[in-house]
Amino acid sequence: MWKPEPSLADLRYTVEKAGLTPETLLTAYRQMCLIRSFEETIADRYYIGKTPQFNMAAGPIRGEMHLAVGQEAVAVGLGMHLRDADVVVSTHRPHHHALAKGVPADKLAAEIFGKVTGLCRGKGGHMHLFDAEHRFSCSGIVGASFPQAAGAAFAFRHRGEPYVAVAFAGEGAANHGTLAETLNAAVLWMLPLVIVIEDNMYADSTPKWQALAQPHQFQRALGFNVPTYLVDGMDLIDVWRAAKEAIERARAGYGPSFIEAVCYRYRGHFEGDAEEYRTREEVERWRQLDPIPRLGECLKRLGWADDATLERLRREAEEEVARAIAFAEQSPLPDPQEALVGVFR
Amino acid sequence: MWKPEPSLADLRYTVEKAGLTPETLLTAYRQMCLIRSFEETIADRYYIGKTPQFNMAAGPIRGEMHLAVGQEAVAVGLGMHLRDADVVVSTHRPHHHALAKGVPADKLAAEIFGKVTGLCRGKGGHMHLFDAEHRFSCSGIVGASFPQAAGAAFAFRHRGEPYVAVAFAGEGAANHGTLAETLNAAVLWMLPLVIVIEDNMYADSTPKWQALAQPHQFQRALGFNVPTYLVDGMDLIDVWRAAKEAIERARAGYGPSFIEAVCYRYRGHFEGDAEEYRTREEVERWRQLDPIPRLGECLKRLGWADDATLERLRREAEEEVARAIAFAEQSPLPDPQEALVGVFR
Amino acid sequence: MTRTMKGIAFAIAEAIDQEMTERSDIVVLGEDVTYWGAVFGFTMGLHQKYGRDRVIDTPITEQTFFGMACGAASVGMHPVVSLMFVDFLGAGFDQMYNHIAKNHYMSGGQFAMPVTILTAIGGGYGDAAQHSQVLYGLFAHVPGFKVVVPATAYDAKGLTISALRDPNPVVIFGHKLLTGLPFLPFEGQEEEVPEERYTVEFGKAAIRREGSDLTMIAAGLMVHRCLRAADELARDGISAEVIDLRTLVPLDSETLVASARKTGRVLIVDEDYRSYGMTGEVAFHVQAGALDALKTPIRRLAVPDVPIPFSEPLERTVIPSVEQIVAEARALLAAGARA
Amino acid sequence: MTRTMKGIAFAIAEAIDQEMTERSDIVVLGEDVTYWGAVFGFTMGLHQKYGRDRVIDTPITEQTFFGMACGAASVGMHPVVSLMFVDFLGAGFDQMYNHIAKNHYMSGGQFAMPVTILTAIGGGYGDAAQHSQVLYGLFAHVPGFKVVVPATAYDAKGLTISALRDPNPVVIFGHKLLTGLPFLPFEGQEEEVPEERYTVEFGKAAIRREGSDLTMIAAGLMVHRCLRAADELARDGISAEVIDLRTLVPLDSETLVASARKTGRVLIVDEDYRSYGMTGEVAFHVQAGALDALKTPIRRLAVPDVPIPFSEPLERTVIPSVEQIVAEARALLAAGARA
Ligand SMILES: Cc1ncc(C[n+]2csc(CCOP(=O)(O)OP(=O)(O)O)c2C)c(N)n1
Ligand SMILES: Cc1ncc(C[n+]2csc(CCOP(=O)(O)OP(=O)(O)O)c2C)c(N)n1
Ligand SMILES: [Mg+2]
Ligand SMILES: [Mg+2]
Repeated sequence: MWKPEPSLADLRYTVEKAGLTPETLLTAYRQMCLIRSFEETIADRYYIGKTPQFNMAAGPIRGEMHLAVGQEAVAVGLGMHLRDADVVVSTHRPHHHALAKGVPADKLAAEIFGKVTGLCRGKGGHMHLFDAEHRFSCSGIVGASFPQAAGAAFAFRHRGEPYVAVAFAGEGAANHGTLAETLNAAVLWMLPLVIVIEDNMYADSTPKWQALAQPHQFQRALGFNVPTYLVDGMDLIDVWRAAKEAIERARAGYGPSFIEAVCYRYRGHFEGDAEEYRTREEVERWRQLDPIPRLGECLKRLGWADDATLERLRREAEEEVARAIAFAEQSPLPDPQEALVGVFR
Repeated sequence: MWKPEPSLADLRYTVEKAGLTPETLLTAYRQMCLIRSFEETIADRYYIGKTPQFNMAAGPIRGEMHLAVGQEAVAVGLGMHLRDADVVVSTHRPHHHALAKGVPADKLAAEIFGKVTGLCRGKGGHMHLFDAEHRFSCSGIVGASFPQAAGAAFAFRHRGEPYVAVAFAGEGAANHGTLAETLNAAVLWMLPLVIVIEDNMYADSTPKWQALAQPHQFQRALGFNVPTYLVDGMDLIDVWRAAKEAIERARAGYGPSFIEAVCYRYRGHFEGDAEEYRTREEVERWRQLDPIPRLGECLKRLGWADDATLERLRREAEEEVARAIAFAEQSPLPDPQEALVGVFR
Repeated sequence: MTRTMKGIAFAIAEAIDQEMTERSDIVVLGEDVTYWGAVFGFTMGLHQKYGRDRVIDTPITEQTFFGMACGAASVGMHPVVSLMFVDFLGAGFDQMYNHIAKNHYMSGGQFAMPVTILTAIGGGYGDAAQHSQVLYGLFAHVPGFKVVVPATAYDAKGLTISALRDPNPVVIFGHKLLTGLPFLPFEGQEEEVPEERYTVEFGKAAIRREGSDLTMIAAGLMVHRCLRAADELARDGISAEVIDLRTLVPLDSETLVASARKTGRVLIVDEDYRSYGMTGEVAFHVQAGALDALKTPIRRLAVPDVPIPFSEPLERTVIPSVEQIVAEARALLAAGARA
Repeated sequence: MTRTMKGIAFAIAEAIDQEMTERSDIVVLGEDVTYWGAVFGFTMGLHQKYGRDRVIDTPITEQTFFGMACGAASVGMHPVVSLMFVDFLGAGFDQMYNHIAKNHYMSGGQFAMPVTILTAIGGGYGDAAQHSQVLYGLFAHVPGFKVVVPATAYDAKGLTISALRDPNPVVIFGHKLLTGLPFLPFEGQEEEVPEERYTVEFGKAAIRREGSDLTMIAAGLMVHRCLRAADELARDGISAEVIDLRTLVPLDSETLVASARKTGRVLIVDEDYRSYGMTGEVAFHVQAGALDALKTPIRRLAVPDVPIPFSEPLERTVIPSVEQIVAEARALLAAGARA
């Protein structure tokens, strides 16, 4: 939308320069399909018991539900560079980040369904997903992710470990003072931190021009001497390249980076959102930039995949999601008495 | 220290261009003397009962005491452009700002002494000075001044009033997230707000290189498209000129500005500070830039004052302070029962 | 003239609307206060009528928009500020309790702080640990806030108008399950609410049901659960009095004490955390005024000092339910002086 | 081996030092924790010994350095974080109560949060409304913190070591007038404190003085004022028992109840705000366990729900003094069942 599409020659050059292999891009494609399918399946199950009258408390998945359909490229483009011991701290919209970090889809789904087999035994829920093994966490509080990721980065630097911490947040969250505070801290202590702003144009019902003094946030990070990347968040390759640089820089000890990924959420802020604040036309326009077909197209242009391959990857992803959801649905709820324990260790 | 001194011709040119008159500069000189004398007299009284063993709870003035000796030019350079109906929100180090805003020295002193004749009837104290008439307030909480001044500016813009709000804060406070949040709000709503950072090199015991990722804060404000001024805070003329532009811009409806005034505090962070964190030599070096003799020197070079005039102004100021302090000392303490009323109106 | 109204959200929004029409000092500030009516409806309809100059969506910066409210109030505005969920107080509490709540006192009475804070509280619909809290205990503990917890639409309107005419900081805690919005369960009742403006005085508890065997004291949603519990107890011939605190600050300790003296048995029900909060405070007042009349120790039922868990059976365990209230009431009646 | 120690500041710093020597997971974070030892001495001497990599002055960004502590704890560090004055909690409370305090529970036990928070509390030296608060009631109300209030140097050292070995968030509230630092009045006593490491268990109140006529319950500085009041009462033949809570969470309600049952009269003394705080909570427990033994309603003396005023006579009015405690105790003894 704001970036010309590369010619095939340029695409080849770019991909080669970046060190992107067919395996990498096919994996990315599959991952994005996994996230897409996961989010859409959750949406589907979420509405069970919530129609015709939408009631947030009804059905097998209760409470708010923030899905990231459309934002897959950001999560995957980042996540592919990360190791298990790297840290990701996410937000109220966390599923895509979790899956991209390697959090198992089944335990993730089970947590969203409030089952005892879930990541947090049903205590956390969709906005409070924790996976110690994959060093993933998130928070329903806007702006909380920045310093928490910085703290993990601090620990890595302190202990001399070659790990990186990534903070995800929305463009709305980027207005929160914790971003500036964290940028300062990250530069001051040269933390292996990558801050990723998913600029999906809206914070709840508030379009970004109503909350941001400028159309982009990266200028603020420049104000702290932090290297920044303004990338097309609907283009896996764009995100992947910026993320590679940022994460390698951090891992090598050269401090923080800031990635602003312009993207779009196709669904409402949360499920049930009447979306009075935008037009269907706008959503349709962004649909044309859907990161999944776009990457599929690239793969085909590069001769790295045909329709059958893409179809197979999509089906594999869908099957994995189906298994995860089935696991979640069939798992038992926790014993009510579990509620009373676990505040302290 | 980081700026060449102007030749006499250049000084003349600068002063004329800025529209500075002898009256203005002589008033500024007197005001700075007033503040200096006020702060030093408070320091003197503060130690009554606190020697030989320094005990914060003893003597006629109790609690912490943050004085601004050395920072007079910043307060005065700003304050001279302000009207009664303009708002100033200050910090834990507020006396110079209060005096420069026109808060009467006697009620100010009485409040610092905890007397019933004080601005707040003794309830506020040195870090909580309020003067509704002169629209002055302050807070002992670092970072609190930014949004409060923005709120007043918001009210002015909302009501179409030609007033300006000024937030003062230290370079340490400028690391607080409220600064970034306020800059964003101020640009978003084009608020008549002037943010003044007094960079006196230290926040408590912490030198700025230990807390700021960069040596200056103005770059951060530029990241929000806010016009910035990095000025010599030990030079009244420098501050005055920047303040004039900033305040006129705000008053005319063209939004916020950011002034970073590099200065130095000659006394400890608070009285009783052992100052382990800096050398006497450093303090002495900055003494050579003392803003009061420096302005005196300017006045003499310009032929606008001789030593006798300066001496007279200083004496006048000292007499005003002496009267204010006497008023404070002779005033009664509040009735203990007053403590129990006034939470609600 | 009255008409039927369902829930507190419309009542609060109407109160603000009716005051805003007549006054120019009121502005509404907060996240998503326009299209979304502050999510829980407390500001719905206002921006269509008053425009974006008076109803202002803010960036997600609680410390800053509360600080702005403080600054605007200091020069004569009356900001109405939405804290979308009370759970978010931690992102802006300093401006609330150290400034908005204290400036009047600290300034020796010079700086009025007419700031009305609207916030949504409570769980029971699966929003988990960071979006289901009540936390009015925190605001009630620090001096300088009036703490208002409407349980009915009638009260919501009248208490909101009182807040808007109060020169002091008032926090209105609206329970989500009382809003009457279609996307949430509704545990209140439809009520007749006057169209005109009226006020409900702070510091007057309401006896929602008279009874003689025990007193149940609650606020907000829990008033309704207590009333349902009382219905159930009545089937066994137990007569429960139900008191709605309406405001925690000021607290109407007289009404509580009188009821306790009458029934001799007191159960305090709260959706806030159990310890160091409302239940302890109310218990103090009750024993201070009615110790000799108490037949058995005061009991309490509240969130048992755990975060609100997500999963339904877990959430149900920690938020006082009608069944739990009934059980506690029965235990109270069975108890002796040495419980 | 013991030696004489004056105040809690050195005791806390020594506890940290002794644990830091043996462990590499501990780092100290906060404003002015190096040269100034966190202003009130809790970290003094540490940076000289462990250097700036382990004892780190942070920018003035409470939300961020508490968030960093949360993130560092999540990957196995044990941060010790200074909140210079408890009054500043509002600048960073979200990271404390919504994250550090909840992550263990919300994660189903996966994310330990071994974070030790050191903070200075209290007034009495003229620091006014934003630097004299106690506010432990806020931390005690929200689940997930252990709330520790040492009154003696012995306890301060032992409780701090317990905190540093606890995998949970612990907040240590050190009263400024107990620090023993030369620039502040000292209301504690010099004590013998072991040189070796030892722990003091959380949740065990200490009976600081035995008595039979009434029980005084307090924490921190107020324990010492109660002891002085008890001395004065003793001159009139009144025998007061004085209980030091030591930790508000967990609360040792057994010791309180046993004492209340013995004396039948209870006075709770607190330097935190009166309402919705410690006094109410303790009263609840006392009446729950000792109602039948109470001869007269429980009384309390606390900051009467006003900000701490600056001027000395005003400040003296609102912070419980020995004289006020004595007067309350006498009133308690004079009161009947219907106070
Ligand atoms: C401190 C805080 N304030 C407000 C909210 C309510 N809230 C939840 S999501 C959201 C919008 C976030 O927008 P953005 O950061 O752009 O993320 P997106 O939802 O677009 O992914 C808001 C205001 C919150 N959770 N926390
Ligand atoms: C939120 C908060 N955190 C910490 C403090 C303690 N404190 C008071 S003054 C100060 C240093 C301020 O430095 P700076 O902003 O540079 O102002 P200066 O003292 O140099 O004028 C600190 C940390 C506080 N008052 N408020
Ligand atoms: Mg967004
Ligand atoms: Mg400074």
